[in-house]
Amino acid sequence: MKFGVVRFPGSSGDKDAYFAVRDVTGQSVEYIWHESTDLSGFDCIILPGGASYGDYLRAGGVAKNSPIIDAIRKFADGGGRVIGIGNGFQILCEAGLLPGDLLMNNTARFRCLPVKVRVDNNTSDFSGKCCKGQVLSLPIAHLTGRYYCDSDTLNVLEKDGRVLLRYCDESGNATEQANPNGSVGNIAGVVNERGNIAGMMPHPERAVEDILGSTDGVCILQSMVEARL
Amino acid sequence: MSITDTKPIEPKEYKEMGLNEAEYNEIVRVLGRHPTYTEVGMYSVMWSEHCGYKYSRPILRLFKKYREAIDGAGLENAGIIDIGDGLGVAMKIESHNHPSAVEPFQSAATGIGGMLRDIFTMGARPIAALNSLRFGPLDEPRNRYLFEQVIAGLGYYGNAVGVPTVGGEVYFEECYSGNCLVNAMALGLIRHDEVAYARADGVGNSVLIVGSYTGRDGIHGATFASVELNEESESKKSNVQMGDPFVENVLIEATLEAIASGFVVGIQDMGAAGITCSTCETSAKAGTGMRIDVKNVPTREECMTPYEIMLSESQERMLAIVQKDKVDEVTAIFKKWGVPANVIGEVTDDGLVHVYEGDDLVAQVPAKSLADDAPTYQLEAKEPAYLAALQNYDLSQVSEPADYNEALLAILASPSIASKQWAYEQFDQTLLTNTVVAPGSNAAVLRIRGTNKGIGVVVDCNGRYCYLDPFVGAQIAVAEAARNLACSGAKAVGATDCLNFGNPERPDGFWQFKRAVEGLAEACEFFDAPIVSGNVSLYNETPEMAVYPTPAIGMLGLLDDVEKHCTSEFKAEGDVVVLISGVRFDEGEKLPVCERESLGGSEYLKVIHGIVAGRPPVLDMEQEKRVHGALLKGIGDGVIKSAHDCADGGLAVTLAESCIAGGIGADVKLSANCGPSAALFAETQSRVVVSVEAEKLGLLREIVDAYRVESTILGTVGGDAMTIAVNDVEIINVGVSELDSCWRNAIPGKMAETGVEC
Amino acid sequence: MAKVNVYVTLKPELLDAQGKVVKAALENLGYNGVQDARVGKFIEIVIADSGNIEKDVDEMCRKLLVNPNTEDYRFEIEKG
Amino acid sequence: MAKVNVYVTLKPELLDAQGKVVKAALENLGYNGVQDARVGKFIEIVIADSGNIEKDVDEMCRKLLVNPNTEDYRFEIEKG
Ligand SMILES: Nc1ncnc2c1ncn2[C@@H]1O[C@H](COP(=O)(O)OP(=O)(O)O)[C@@H](O)[C@H]1O
Ligand SMILES: [Mg+2]
Repeated sequence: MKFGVVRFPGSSGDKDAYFAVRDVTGQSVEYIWHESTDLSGFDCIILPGGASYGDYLRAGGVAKNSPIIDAIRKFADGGGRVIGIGNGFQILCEAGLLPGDLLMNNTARFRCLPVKVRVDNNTSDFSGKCCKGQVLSLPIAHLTGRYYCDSDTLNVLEKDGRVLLRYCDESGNATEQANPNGSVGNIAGVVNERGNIAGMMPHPERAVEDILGSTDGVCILQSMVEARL
Repeated sequence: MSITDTKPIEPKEYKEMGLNEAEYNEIVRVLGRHPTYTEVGMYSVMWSEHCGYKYSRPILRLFKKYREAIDGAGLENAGIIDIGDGLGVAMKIESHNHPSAVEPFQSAATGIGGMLRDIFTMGARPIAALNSLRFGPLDEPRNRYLFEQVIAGLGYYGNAVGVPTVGGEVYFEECYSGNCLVNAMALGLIRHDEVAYARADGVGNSVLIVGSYTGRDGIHGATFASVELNEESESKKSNVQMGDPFVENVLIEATLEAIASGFVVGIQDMGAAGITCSTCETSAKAGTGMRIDVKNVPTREECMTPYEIMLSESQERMLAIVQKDKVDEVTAIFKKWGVPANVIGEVTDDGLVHVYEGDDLVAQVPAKSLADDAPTYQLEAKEPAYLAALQNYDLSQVSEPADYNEALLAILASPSIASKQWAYEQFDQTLLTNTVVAPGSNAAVLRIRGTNKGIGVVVDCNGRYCYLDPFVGAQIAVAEAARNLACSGAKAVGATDCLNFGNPERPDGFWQFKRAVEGLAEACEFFDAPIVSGNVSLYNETPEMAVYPTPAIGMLGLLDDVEKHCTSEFKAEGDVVVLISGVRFDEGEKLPVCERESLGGSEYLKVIHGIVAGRPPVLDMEQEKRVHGALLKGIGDGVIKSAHDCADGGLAVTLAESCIAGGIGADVKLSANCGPSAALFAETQSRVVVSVEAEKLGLLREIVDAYRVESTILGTVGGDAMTIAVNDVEIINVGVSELDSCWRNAIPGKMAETGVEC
Repeated sequence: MAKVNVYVTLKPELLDAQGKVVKAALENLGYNGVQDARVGKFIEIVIADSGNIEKDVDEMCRKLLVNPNTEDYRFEIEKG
Repeated sequence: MAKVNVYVTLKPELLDAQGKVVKAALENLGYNGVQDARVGKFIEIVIADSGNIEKDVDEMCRKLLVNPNTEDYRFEIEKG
């Protein structure tokens, strides 16, 4: 299986995603420059974290017009698997590839800390290796992480079980206290209708080795590897 | 006007630029004529204290590596410390104090940016940032504003540029009210065979300016940094430089790729004194010269004069010297990353920097005279008048507190001691997936990808100790940094220093500076952590007061096996709490815990009694070093489960922090032949609180015996309260959750109190 | 040449985190009558007048300057 | 009640990092005539009319809403 990690100017989580795929899943992985339009040969595309274009204007708002985005749209239409993490999630929402949007944290400050998230959907291509209700410890690091969508969209997401991850406490309760940024419904990650595009604010690629304090991100990467293409 | 029939510059003009008459005459002597306006500008910045180190250079020679570099190949942008496997760590710390007092957000941001450029200019990939900060008390709205804006600026730049901030320190004291200190530190990883140098070698090679366009920002920033802050500082606001972390991010990638191409002969970042500094220094170092045309410098604003272009401190720019037939290849790399790169001139063989504006020669100066020959001054040093009285203050009059629990809680809530999570939560600490120990323990620990190794990194300085005795205080800063590393399992291997002091032209100010550097130089050699780089920031004072002498020490430690690192929190119920201390171990003589202790300079005296006096704690470096040895051995052998050093706040605060971090209590008994306040709160050096499994006490005993240090069993980990009995009387009994909330909420509480106001 | 001013505001039904901070800070400064504070963007563009500038600017807003899901916008054009 | 609109712009001589990216992004979308783009703030405040509102708002700007080192401002008040 071949992964591609997209590099936008200003991406900095690209290396984290690259190393996590290479060293933890053992799959092959290549960087893809954002001006590229050819995704042939790839099975899975990662839009990494960081601050594409400095997060100027709006986080992800400039990168969504990169040439690669149309290629990704076609790639996903053809069933290819796409995940956006942090800034990558923001870009996918801006590009309309995922429902909803990310707004400035309700604290109005950047927040970096380990949080707990609950796996609410373990049938997706991104969570098949996790257990439903499993609580993962993953780091967040963002200023613009407050997930928002209108109530119709929210109802659909909930009804269709498309909420992938939800901020929660140690025992898996999605409390207000456990919500680090004011996301609607404590939503930390979602998938698209077809189930082949996902986005999340927490960083599974930063939690893949014991030495980094958590290996809870491995199940997400491994799910992507093992899901049927 | 041609360059040969120049007219004298008015004294008023060169004095405004910061040059004195003797210096002006020296310029005339070197040039053999009067300088042009552009030339005086160039000399004035390069000969300022900030760039030319005219007062501090003689003192800095006390640092061995500095002396060797100055007398040999010259100084590089950052020092490189060998960590084996063909790898080195480039490390540097730098101040951005004066600009931060005026425009905190942008100045803190550009402080990080400048620091990172020093690192990647050498070909090193930046892997981490730290900061060392000082503000006035948070009860003042202006100080809250400065603190909030500095943290926001550091976060804004560091997060977007893509370098994790893994550690730092913040203190709040009255003396920093008018003059906050903002020191940024950065580390980069490099292969020794890929180091790039700031040299303009090869006559005929092309000189490129790379990165942002040049604007009028920061003209004379270096001069501004070399005077005291006063009302006029407000009017110098045109000096504000705006950071662009996005451009810096792509500049890092593009520069590293360009250096890797092998076509870049030399490269230098542009910080203070911009194009002037980078052209002169690279030429001087290579013994060459340079011809440049300011018309080829892309500018952001129209009609910029040569003077403005040469002195601009616009951020995110580099000077690159490129093989003359490889310019297209190199510019293509920069273009791919969207970074402008323009040829502005070429390397010459005559030792002169020639600056043209089109066909007009506007400056022609010997590179070396600007870069290396700044006049240096031996200033008078005199012990400050305040010192004797403070040192001899009779601490025996100080009463015991009415309630020890309340005293402890008050100290934990003192912003200098309290949790700094409010600050470091605003920094991305885990990006690049090397962070093994994030802020909140002792030193930060990073793994070195592709090896089993790890590095520890920390920045430390207790300015109050330095105020009470700059020599001892500086040595304690070094000892504490090395001790924090040892608590993390890392052996100190190198250091960088940021010397924040007041006006050196006052004999007492210069005395503080000189004594502190003497202390540092000796201690860094002693702890095998040579100073490999550093920065000097003088004139940190207002008409009302000078800052405490604050020599911030950034230190690097090495772990051969990063798995064997250690953190500060108590781990498990039933573990035994042991104090390891550097008291000389004599057979049969059991010294009580606090016999030699003094409360001088302690947080307790300040917070509970409002007193800043006494002598700083005694430091015996031999003993200190043995403690580090014992810790490293105990951690490496897996005997020690947690380690936390006793520093600010004393033993009680150290114990409380280990309880809070572990979310578990401890039951402790001390014996003391002094007042309980000294047993709890004295900041006696060379002490570390560790925890071990009961079965491993014997092993720990063997280690402390081998290293000839003292160990005292204090109690056990467990329960949900911390209790401390002194001489069998329980005087501390506080729930861990109360300790936690006091300590954790202190700074957020202050910051929310009444908002901020500028 | 035309000068374009674009005003971008968060949709009124959305929590404005920055606005909340501004409101609290104003109250802390003693301005008690503050009902609401919202922080938006003010974008100034100088552009050659294409002859079709209204349409162009509207398109720029929808394609780049504004996220239409979460933001409202309006603009003024001063033709010069 | 008064509605106050405050327009905050970066001083013209200072580097506008955001504006530069916006300009390049517009050019990438094919708008070639863009001479300049600058991103500022647009702050809307609803406040009880103190009777002295011009002075109050100016003070708010200087104390909180605007960074006088780097920004210029102007405001309009719609009394309601
Ligand atoms: N400005 C800062 N930036 C990042 N980390 C910080 C900052 N200030 C403090 N820290 C972190 O908080 C922790 C505690 O700080 P401090 O109380 O100064 O430690 P110490 O126990 O060494 O005295 C350390 O891990 C330190 O790196
Ligand atoms: Mg400290």
